[in-house]
Amino acid sequence: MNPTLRHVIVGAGTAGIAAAEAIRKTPEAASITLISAESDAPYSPTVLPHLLAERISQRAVALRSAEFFDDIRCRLLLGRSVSALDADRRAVRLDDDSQIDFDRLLLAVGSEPLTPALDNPDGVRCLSFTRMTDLHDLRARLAPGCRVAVLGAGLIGMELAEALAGLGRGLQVLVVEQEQQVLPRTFNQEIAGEVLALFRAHGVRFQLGLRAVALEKAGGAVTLTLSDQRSHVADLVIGCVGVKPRVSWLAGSGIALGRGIAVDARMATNVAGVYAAGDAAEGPAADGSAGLNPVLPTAAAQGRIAGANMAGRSVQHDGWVPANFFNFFGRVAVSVGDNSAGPARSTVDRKANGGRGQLFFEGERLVGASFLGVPTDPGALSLLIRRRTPVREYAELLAQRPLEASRWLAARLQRGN
Amino acid sequence: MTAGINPVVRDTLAIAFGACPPACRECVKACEHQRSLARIVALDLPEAPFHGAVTCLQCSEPACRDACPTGAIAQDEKGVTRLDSGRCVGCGACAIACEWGGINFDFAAARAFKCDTCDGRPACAAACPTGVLRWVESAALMRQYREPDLFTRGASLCPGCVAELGFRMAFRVIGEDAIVFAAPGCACALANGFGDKATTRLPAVMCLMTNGPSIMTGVARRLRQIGKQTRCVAFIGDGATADVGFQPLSGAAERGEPIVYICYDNEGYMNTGVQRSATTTAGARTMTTPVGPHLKGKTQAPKEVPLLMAFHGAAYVATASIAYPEDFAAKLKRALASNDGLAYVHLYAPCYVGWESPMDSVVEISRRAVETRMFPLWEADHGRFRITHPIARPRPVGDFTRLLGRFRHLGPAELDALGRQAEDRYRRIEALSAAMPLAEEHPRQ
Amino acid sequence: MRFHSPFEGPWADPEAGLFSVRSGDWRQQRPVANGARCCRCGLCFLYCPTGCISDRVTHFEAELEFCKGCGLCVYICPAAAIAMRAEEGC
Amino acid sequence: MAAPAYLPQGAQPADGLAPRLLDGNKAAAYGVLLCRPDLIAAYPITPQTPLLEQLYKFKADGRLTAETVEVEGENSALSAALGVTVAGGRAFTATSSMGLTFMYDAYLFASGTRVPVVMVIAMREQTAPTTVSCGQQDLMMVKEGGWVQLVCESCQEILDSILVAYRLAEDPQVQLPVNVCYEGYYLSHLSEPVTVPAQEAVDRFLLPVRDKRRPVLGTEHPMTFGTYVVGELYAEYRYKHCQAMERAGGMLDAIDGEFRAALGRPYGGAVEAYRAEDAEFLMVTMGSAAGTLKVVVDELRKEGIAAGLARVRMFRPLPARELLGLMRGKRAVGVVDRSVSFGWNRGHLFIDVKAVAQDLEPRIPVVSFIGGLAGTDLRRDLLAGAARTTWERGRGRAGAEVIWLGLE
Repeated sequence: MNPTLRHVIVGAGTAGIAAAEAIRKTPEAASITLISAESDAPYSPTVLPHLLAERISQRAVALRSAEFFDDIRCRLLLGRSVSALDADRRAVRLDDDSQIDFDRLLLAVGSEPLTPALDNPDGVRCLSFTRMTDLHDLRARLAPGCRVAVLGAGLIGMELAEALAGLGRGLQVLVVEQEQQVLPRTFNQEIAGEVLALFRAHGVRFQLGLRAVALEKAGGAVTLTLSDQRSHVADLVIGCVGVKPRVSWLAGSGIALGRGIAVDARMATNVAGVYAAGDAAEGPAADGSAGLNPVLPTAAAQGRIAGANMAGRSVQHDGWVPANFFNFFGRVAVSVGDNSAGPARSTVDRKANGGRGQLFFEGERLVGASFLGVPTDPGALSLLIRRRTPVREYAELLAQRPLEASRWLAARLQRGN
Repeated sequence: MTAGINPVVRDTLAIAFGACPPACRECVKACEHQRSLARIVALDLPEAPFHGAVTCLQCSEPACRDACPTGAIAQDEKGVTRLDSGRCVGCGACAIACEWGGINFDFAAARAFKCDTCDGRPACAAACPTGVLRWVESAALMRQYREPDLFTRGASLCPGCVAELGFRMAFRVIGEDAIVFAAPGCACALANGFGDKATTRLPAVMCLMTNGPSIMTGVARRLRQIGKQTRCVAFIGDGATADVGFQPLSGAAERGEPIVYICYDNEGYMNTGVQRSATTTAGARTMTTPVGPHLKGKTQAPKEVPLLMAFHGAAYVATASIAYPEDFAAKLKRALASNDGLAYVHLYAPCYVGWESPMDSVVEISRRAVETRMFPLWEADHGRFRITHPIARPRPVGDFTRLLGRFRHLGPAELDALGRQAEDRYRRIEALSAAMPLAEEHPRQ
Repeated sequence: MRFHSPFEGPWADPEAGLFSVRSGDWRQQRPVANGARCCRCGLCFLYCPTGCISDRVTHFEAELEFCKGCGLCVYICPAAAIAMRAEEGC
Repeated sequence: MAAPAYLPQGAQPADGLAPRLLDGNKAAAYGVLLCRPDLIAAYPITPQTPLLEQLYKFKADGRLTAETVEVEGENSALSAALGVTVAGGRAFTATSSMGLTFMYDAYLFASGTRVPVVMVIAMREQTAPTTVSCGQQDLMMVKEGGWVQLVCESCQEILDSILVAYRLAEDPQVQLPVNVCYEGYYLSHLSEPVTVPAQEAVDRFLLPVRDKRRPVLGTEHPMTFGTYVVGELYAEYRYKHCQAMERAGGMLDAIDGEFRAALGRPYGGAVEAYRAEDAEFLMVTMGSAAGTLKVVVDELRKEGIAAGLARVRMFRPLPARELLGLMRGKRAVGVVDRSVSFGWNRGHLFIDVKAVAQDLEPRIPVVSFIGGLAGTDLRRDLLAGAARTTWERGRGRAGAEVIWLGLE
């Protein structure tokens, strides 16, 4: 291998850092440059609700210590956004028009929030909640007794709502969700209903099955009109309607784009030597399809795979499985795989140990599982789902004792028997 | 230069998968006692049925660490992955990322937590009553076995051969200041050379079945004469040791020749296609003790060569097993250190081909043989005895014979007899250790 | 006379290179290491009968030129980080 | 000054040392002592035992610095000897009869691996039936074993042959094990005046073993000894072995010359000719009976019968060229053997001689005389009868090809 091989990573989130480390683990010498558009030490947006809820201080959320980057001999460029990629000349251009040449490039550029589609004639500030600056912004505006409207009861919206509800200080929280349930792509109605009840018990109000259609100024506050034409008054509106890969700057670069950056199982894009990982990567899922799965474990795995391949190893990602873990008001909710009830599916739904478990099967194979308030192992369940393991005969055991049973079956699978 | 000396090799918790007794949970209790929340989970599932234990085994590239959004999980300099609960926000990303059951979740505190090996002294392993959980000090092991492998890697022994394994293990411990002696048999392929090419970088002699210890006598005397410390070490099978080659071994032991003789005992003439030898276990089926209406395997008990050697003036005698590599290494070092006479190490070397068991079973067979008292691990220094791995509660002999097709024809009565033989063998050593005790521990080399 | 050996008798000098059979050709199944899972205990290295496991820094891996596919590394690995996969045509 | 009668023709005691009365075993022991071996390993067996005892006496007296190994059997004796030799030392062992057959695998191993050890065979009948008496049958059981084999006629020759044996064995052109053979009792226990050479003279003749070039087992340059060999390479080693045998045969004359220069005693090379040149017929034998046959030759010459004697000193490799030269122009050859070849039902040396005689033109009668088995005496009258019979065969008288002396 060329000892001066230059590795450039755009994006210092979970995927980018995992890649940098994987590159350094190969014995050959190589240079690594990690570029972050943000000026904060690399962090994960996942921590934002936890910072808001003051479960942790900002000092304690750096993904890696400053020494870490020295240790792995990684040049870290903070607060420098990349504006263009010249795939032919193998260089990226930065916002100051300077250029960085690369031999291998990783696009771990992450995602950006979708803007809620609504009438906003007054140009009301609709906050988002995906960056550290958003948190600072929110904190600055979050006066006691503040009425907060959260648009979207997805992953970010619910975690944000939970954090706000936990803060006290007379905050009033309203969550608007166009689907009939909270966490619609994560849980089915039954468990979502239990989650909803939990939130309501903690004073969070919900408007389900409704869209925000308009924002207007109303004195120092805001009037939020929903699709049922009823209005709600709020001091702050936070848009949590979803995220999309931050890939618009790549248009015309020659990199094949779908909803995100299209990659194969090696995390390679269509351009030789250019890889993508994390929220922006549209990579293989375990079921053979390709898609986005903007969650931490997937970003970490994809980053590691990309880094290893960039550094000359040959490894493949075995495909992501949707998996989410929530801790709402001290009650754990876990969702793995596809939790929708389809015609060819059988479901096992059990209440046990004060909680609830649901398992979804296609024939003998586990395809999805959700648990609320029951100790379980989402990693083990992910493995069983990813490998399409025939475990129907243990459905009852999995429902009753999910932690032990999933770990046993996963371990058995890992040992090839 | 060599993989084995890499400093980041580290100790590990070895859990025999699914080998726990039902409803045991001693590991969980010990962990709770030590750490308040058990980091190890007993997979006690009588419905399955399955009884095992699982905890973090400290991946080299931990997915939990990579997924953690707060940097709360980090690997320390010893490679142990630690979770700093002060930085944990309870997001569960680690629990999703880990597919190995290494992350646990504290509902009350909304924090993840995991095993950190109790800084290398895991309470669970110490508490395990069955040996299912073991703390393997592999870093120390690798230091013991640090010498490079001086034998050809492409040697024509069966895949998974314990003779080949034992040979390499032994000489990693013994090192380069040695001359290796082989005799016709499976393992000689590592040392006999082929035509004008050598198969080892050590000086080597390919002896006859009948004269290994005698050639060694000549070489060892010569080395002593010219002031060399180089040790003469044989690695020779049971046929050439217990049968046709016993006389020269006896002679060399009686004369106190300063040689090290390792007998790898695969209990038969395996290189010629599985015929019985003097050390073949009673009842075993071989090609010359077949099973039919008039014959049911070997009718005689095995010749106890190590005991014969101990009563033979040998300076040091030991039995060893590849399932206990620390013990094997320590005994080899003692053998090398005993320069005032012959040192004899009897290495248990299950031949899965001749013993009729799966290709990857030799370590398990070796361990079971010890656990059932079929093959006691002991040593004798100048006629003083010590059991090096006492088996207080032996497993039933069936746990051993079950692994081997060569005992398949044995009925309950024959198995009982085999168990009694093993018991007698163990008690004999026990009695000798009581009557002529060897001081507890040699200084660690 | 064209002699192979410089010696009068059956001596061999390892400096000329060691004799080896391509024992990897015997293999019916190959060990595949999950490098990330490896706990770096080195037991596979210690227990490989052919001595063909080498340290790849991140993990240990068999050199397939000599690996006979016995599966002992899989048995001995406490982390279940190695799995046997059938060779094609076996 | 006339040479003492016990010395070979023309010999002078070069070192001026007074001869002393030694039996064959003791003479051998002195020979071994003078060669400064590094290790002696032997197992007691009649009639070799006094040789071993003498060596231990030397050791006890501090005259012998060699390692001594009281092995538990002959196989181990030879194996320990070849071990020390492979590791660069010089070794000695000795045996007889059943001891020789008990070390047969090591015997073949030593020659096939080209280890230059020296071993005395105090020759004895081969059991069974059980006996410990003299014969040459034990040597005959190993004649095809790939060793160089020297057969002595006198106690002086025993001592001298040990020196020659090491010189020959360790020569880089040879690298073969060498047997020094002498008959049990007839020589092993027969006392004769023997001149024991001075150590310095022996040292000049016999370089220390470290000056020889051959592979040495050890860690300085690790090598494998005794590799597994198949196919062409095996043939190569066999070929080299035969070539070394050829060279060993040709070298004995030169070594005898060196020996004479260093120690003053000449030997006649591989075959000692006694009044052979102008002989009408030739007797052939080896070992102690040669002395009696020399007397018989002298007596027949007095009668006008032109008898001659060829004594084979080097039995292996067989000095065929020398024997052929001596037989050329003779009318008949009689071979006296102290052994039998089953199946041929003739003497072993006879078979060799007869094979060599095939190259003679015209063909001449070759007669096998078997006698002296199990210690019976090859008396002058028996040997004279054998010589007369041979002479008569040369003159056309018909008769059996094999004659058992004393039985017929």
